[in-house]
Amino acid sequence: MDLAYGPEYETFRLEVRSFIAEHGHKAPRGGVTGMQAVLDWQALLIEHGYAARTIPREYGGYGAEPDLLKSRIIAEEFGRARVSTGMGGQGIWMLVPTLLELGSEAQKRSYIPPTIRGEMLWCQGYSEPNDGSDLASLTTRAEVDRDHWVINPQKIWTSTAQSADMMFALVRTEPEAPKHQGISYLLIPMDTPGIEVRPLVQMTGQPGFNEVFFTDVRVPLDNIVGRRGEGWRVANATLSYERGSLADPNATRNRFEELVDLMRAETLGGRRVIEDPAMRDRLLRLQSRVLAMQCNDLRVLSGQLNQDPDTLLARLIVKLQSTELRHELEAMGIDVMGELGLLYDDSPRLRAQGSWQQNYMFYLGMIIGGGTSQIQKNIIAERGLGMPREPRAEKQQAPHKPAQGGA
Amino acid sequence: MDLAYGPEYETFRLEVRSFIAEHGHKAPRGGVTGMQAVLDWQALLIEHGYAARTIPREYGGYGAEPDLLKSRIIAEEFGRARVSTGMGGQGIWMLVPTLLELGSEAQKRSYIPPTIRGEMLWCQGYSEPNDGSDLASLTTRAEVDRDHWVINPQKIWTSTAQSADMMFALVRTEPEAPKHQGISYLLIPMDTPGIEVRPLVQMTGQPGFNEVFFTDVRVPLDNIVGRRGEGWRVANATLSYERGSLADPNATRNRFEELVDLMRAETLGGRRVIEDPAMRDRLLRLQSRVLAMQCNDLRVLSGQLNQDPDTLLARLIVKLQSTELRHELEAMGIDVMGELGLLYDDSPRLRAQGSWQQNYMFYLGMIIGGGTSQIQKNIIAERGLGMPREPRAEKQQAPHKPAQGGA
Amino acid sequence: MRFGLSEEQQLLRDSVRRYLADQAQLDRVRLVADGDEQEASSILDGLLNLGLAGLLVPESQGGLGLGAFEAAVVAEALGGAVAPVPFIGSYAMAPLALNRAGSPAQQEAWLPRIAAGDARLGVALTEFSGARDGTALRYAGGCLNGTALFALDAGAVDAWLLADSAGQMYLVESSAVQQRLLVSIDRTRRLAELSLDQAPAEPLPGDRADTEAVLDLGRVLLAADSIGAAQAMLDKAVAYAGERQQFGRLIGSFQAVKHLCAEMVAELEPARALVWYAAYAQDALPAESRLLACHAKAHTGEIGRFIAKTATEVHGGMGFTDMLGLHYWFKRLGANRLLLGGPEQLRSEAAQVQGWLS
Amino acid sequence: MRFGLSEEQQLLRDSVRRYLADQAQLDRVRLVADGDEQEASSILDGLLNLGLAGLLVPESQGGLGLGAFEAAVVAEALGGAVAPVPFIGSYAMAPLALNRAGSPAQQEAWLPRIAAGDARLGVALTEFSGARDGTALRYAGGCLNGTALFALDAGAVDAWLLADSAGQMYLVESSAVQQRLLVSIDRTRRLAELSLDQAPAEPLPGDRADTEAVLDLGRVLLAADSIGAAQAMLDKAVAYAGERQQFGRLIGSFQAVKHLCAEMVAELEPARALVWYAAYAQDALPAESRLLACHAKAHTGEIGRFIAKTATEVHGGMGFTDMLGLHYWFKRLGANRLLLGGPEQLRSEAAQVQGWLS
Repeated sequence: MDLAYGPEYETFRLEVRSFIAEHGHKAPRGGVTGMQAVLDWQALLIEHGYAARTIPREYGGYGAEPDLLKSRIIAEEFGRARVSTGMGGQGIWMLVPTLLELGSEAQKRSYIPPTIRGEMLWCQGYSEPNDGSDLASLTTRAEVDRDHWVINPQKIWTSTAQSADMMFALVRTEPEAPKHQGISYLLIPMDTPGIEVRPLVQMTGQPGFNEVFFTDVRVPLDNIVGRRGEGWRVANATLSYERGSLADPNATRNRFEELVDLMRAETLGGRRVIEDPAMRDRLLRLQSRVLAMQCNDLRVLSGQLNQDPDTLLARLIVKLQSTELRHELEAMGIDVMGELGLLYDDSPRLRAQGSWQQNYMFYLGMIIGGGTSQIQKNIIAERGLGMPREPRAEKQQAPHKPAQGGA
Repeated sequence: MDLAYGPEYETFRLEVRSFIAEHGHKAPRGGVTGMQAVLDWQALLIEHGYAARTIPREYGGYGAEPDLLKSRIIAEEFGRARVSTGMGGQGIWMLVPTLLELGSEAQKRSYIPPTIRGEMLWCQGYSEPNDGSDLASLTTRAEVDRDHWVINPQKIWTSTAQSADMMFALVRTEPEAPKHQGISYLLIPMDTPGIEVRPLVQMTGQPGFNEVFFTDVRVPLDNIVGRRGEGWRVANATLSYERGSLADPNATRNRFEELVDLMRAETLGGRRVIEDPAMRDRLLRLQSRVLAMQCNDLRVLSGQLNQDPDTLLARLIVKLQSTELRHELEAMGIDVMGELGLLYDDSPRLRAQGSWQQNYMFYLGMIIGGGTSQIQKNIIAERGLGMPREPRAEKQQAPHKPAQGGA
Repeated sequence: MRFGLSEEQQLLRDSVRRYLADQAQLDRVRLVADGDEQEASSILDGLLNLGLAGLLVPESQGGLGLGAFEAAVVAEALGGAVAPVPFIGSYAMAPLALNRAGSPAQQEAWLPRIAAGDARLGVALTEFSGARDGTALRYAGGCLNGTALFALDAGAVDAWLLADSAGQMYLVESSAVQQRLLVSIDRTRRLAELSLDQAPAEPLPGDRADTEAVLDLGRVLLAADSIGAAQAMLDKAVAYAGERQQFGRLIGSFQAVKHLCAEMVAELEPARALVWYAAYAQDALPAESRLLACHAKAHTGEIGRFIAKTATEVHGGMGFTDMLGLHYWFKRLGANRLLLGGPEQLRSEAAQVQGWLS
Repeated sequence: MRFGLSEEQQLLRDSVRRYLADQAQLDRVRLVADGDEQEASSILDGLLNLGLAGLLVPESQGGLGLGAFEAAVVAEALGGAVAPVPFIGSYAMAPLALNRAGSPAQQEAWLPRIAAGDARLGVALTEFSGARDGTALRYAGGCLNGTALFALDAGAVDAWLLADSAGQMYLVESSAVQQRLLVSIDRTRRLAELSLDQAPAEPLPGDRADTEAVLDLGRVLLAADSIGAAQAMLDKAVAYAGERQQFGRLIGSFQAVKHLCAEMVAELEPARALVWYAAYAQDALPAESRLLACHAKAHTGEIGRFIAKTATEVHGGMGFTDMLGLHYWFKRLGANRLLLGGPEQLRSEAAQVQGWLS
């Protein structure tokens, strides 16, 4: 065990701290900051290498070598100070790494700089109404008409589609090919005629996801990343980035501390909730798991740094465990408040802007999204433990309701 | 809701109580009673209709009409007084009902009277090393040789095989027929030459199950119940009796009360365990479930009495829930004792004859046996909720280890 | 012996269910949840026409004179349809309070009007059942002062039934109370904060045991409502799993999905029996009624949360959006879990009832 | 930065594992469990030859001068093989106690002999860690009187390390102590009840904080032992599921079985990281060491019970018999859960450490 990052990194940590001390007050906070402040902050972060850190300079980034520990220190210090680490979203997290790996030079030059500056927003067009966990069964198609792709008919679960400038999408371009080989990865301007975005309200009451309808939407042929029919491979390069960004044990630890504060603050029948031993035992069960996930995260980091071979399982379980844990943390927050934990929106007596209630539902969405817990368990068992796959089944039909009357 | 059994039954309850008051002292208790006392008690119970109650008089029973409520009252009153309701076992619970339903007259006359008197003990020969939950894949065979069946090679998980006089067994008699149609139900005297019984020690440290090996074991042709090839149907008649006898919510309630007593008696750091609010909260969670299962049991009884159609699910979940609940009750008993809960066998300082530790393991066996919890969930989903079956799969081979050397 | 619904009780259940299926479909629930008062009172009127208002009012006062079990049968049906109507407070707890603890004059004044659907009471017992914060009600000189939170069945009521921390109940005309509606995650029922400033209040003559009985009834009915809501979520999950295809199969044919559904039903069935028994005990088994009310509500709180989450998971992304409206049941279960006391509190009370507290 | 084993630590782990795989196979474990003393001491001797006795003894006293993390590495390997040897008490807690709290004379007298494998101490801290019943140790006039339960690593010891309820530690020669062996479900390690009647006892000069540190180390190492045992059960379950056929399929291809295994690993991996970190903290992070020891042991207690049960279930009836010997791991996990404090007690101590107790 050696948890020290070494002198070079401790120097770097001090640099980060002094940046935060000097500039932290400019960081956008909560919902009140204007867009320009967000963009200015993003530019400042890129300039100092705290955002777009490893993006080459020719594409507008800071151009540093990848360094897990430095990235970690940035996350740690900004997290501790509760200062924004800049913009995120599917463009920055998913599209940019994909383009860097598999995009053409022209694509890199056109799309990466505005994306990392926050001036070009992206949405992801993967899911369709009928595919769910079985992404590769998608049927939205793009057909070639002279120098354009012509796209029909629909994507779903598209977050931020309403504000996005562009979509990166998976579409079927070779309908005759096997399921995984007929897919291509296209870049679609959202102002192209024929695109209609309809919001899907979530259980939290907020819009978040959308349906996106395509009616003969035309985009130039060279808006493809990778080759025709290779979209599945391109998307999988991106998916691995997505999974990595889902769970942050430091955010979970911060939330746990807020739960402790909540238990100190709220009362029931005149007694502080933290003084209730049954509630405290429940809190401590959660603390065991929060600590365990923090330690697991350090082990995964160490595995990446040192190429330890035995951290595959520690990595595979993160999505499952961290989303379930966070959901339970939020659930306990609600219980601590009792009936106050039912309040929502702009209710009188609302605590913490309703964040416990909202997160309780949001993290149920996280459990479901990006591979439900059931899919995660399949992955852990098959990829992690090498257990045998399910035997292939014949195609099964939904039972048809008997027709009314007639023979 | 009408929980009264009615005046006729309350009279009957008083009869049962006065029987217990008068004769209860003769009932065998614990491990110290001799065999003769057990047989005498059994005879007394049959004489008064508290055992073998609905077995016709010509087969040595009491000859009463089946009456769920009277049976219930007997169980309730004997249970409350903690007086033995007589002998049980696979002969009385499984074989006798099967013979009554499907046995020949000669079989009924030969086997039922000594069985219910406790003079003929039976074991069940169903399971085999390779079938487990997939009982119908059994391969132990009986071939006809003139006027005898010749049986080979092995059964397993045969409880009480060492003390049994007879075995009722499923064997394959038509190897060419489909899996479920090639099975017959045979009655095998355990002193037949060629039978060897080897005990399997359980995790509790006690012998309980056995392997039974057959080497050309010969039994007369008419030792078959039902027709050749119909054994699966015969056995299923019996299996439904077995499932019914697994879980007794009144025993669970009694055990819960013992857990409360244990928490009042044991101390940690000078404080009685019942005064620890975290342990008490855990106790109360269990109490919710104990009460719920008691109520569920009343609902199932009512469903049988009144032919309510909506109690199928309440019945199907009993094995799953009651074995898991009992296992958790026993687990909590261990935790209440702390390190004292580790003691076993004849250890100094042992509490309650080690029954919490032993039951903790025994009920894990109950969870596994008679259809594991995983199989139970399949049954609930498919039979109870009508969910679709898994698509049929091709036969799958265990991966062979690569051969050493050579091509 | 019958553990379950008599034929009359089945008829009652079926008539409520049928009415709700016809008149309180999801699109109307949505309208009420979004604040449509007219829809709300139209749905309620139809229910009152079925006699729900007088369910617990004695026949001598113009009601049906039925008991807690029948009220639980109704609550289960209401929960199953996330019916956006007042019931547990206005038509169960309030009549019971008047009936057990009210003076003859108070009974005369209110019970016939409640039974006829001409008057409705809101119920604010939280100061007694588990006060948060520094709220309190003080009675002096014929008037109540202070604040009461989480009043049930709020909105257009004629009067309020309140309890203080000692368990004394009071009636206060609504005009003397300042009502501030609270916004709950569950939009199908209304909660309010009440402020009383020298509000003329009539104490009910009954004692603390009566207030406990009213609270117990409320808890049992919240539990029954949860059973109905959980059953609906389970039914929807099973139905969805039988229609939705993934990887070329119905998702209901995957063992993982099947087992989630089996686990839900394995929790739900015994819980339903427990709630029925607890409701029966309110009328028939006074020695067990408090304990069973605590357990019924604590246990349905736990399994309700499990089923709400699991049924949503079976629906995948569809469960997380508003499209199928599944979240109305999810949130109703969430609210029922905490109203009138959460599981830990109830278990602690159950320990107290059994004399296990040090 | 490395979160995990250094190369030297991997070598240590591998040498212990290899030795146990060669010399402490299941059939020899069975012999020891059935009381074969010769087998027991032969297995132990081999382990001591690897240097385990001196692991925590300073180099100046002839040991290796290693820390709690290395001891945890060893404990994890021992648990993986349900090694029937004394370790946590005799070769970890006792040396730490002498080293931290012993006088120079006590250190000289014992540490070199322990490191050389010439002396062994049993450890009885239960009066301090959580006394049951009316047992107690009283020190007066240079002698100890009373009873101590659940002494660890009992049997043929040269002396006992004991603590009283105030956390004062003592050394007592074994000849002055009446030892009565307790029979535990876990037959791979020995527990005893000690009776002391005017037994000459040497107090250790250290204070209560030292005793806490010894207790914390014991708890962390029991947790590490559980991680090893749980990993072994998981590995066996996965292997069995990959060989056993049912319904014409490998049972490991059933989603239900797969998910049981996935749930086990999802609990086990973070728990292992927690235990490693807790072990590291014993040497390097004194401010966190108590809290982490409580959590490491409480959490492995919980997940250990889950994995013990679940892995047994995956084995079906085979798991329930003695045939595969799976129950030795099941019982070792069961014992580790409760020795030196069960989960509820440990969580309560964790609350105390954080100042959360009222």
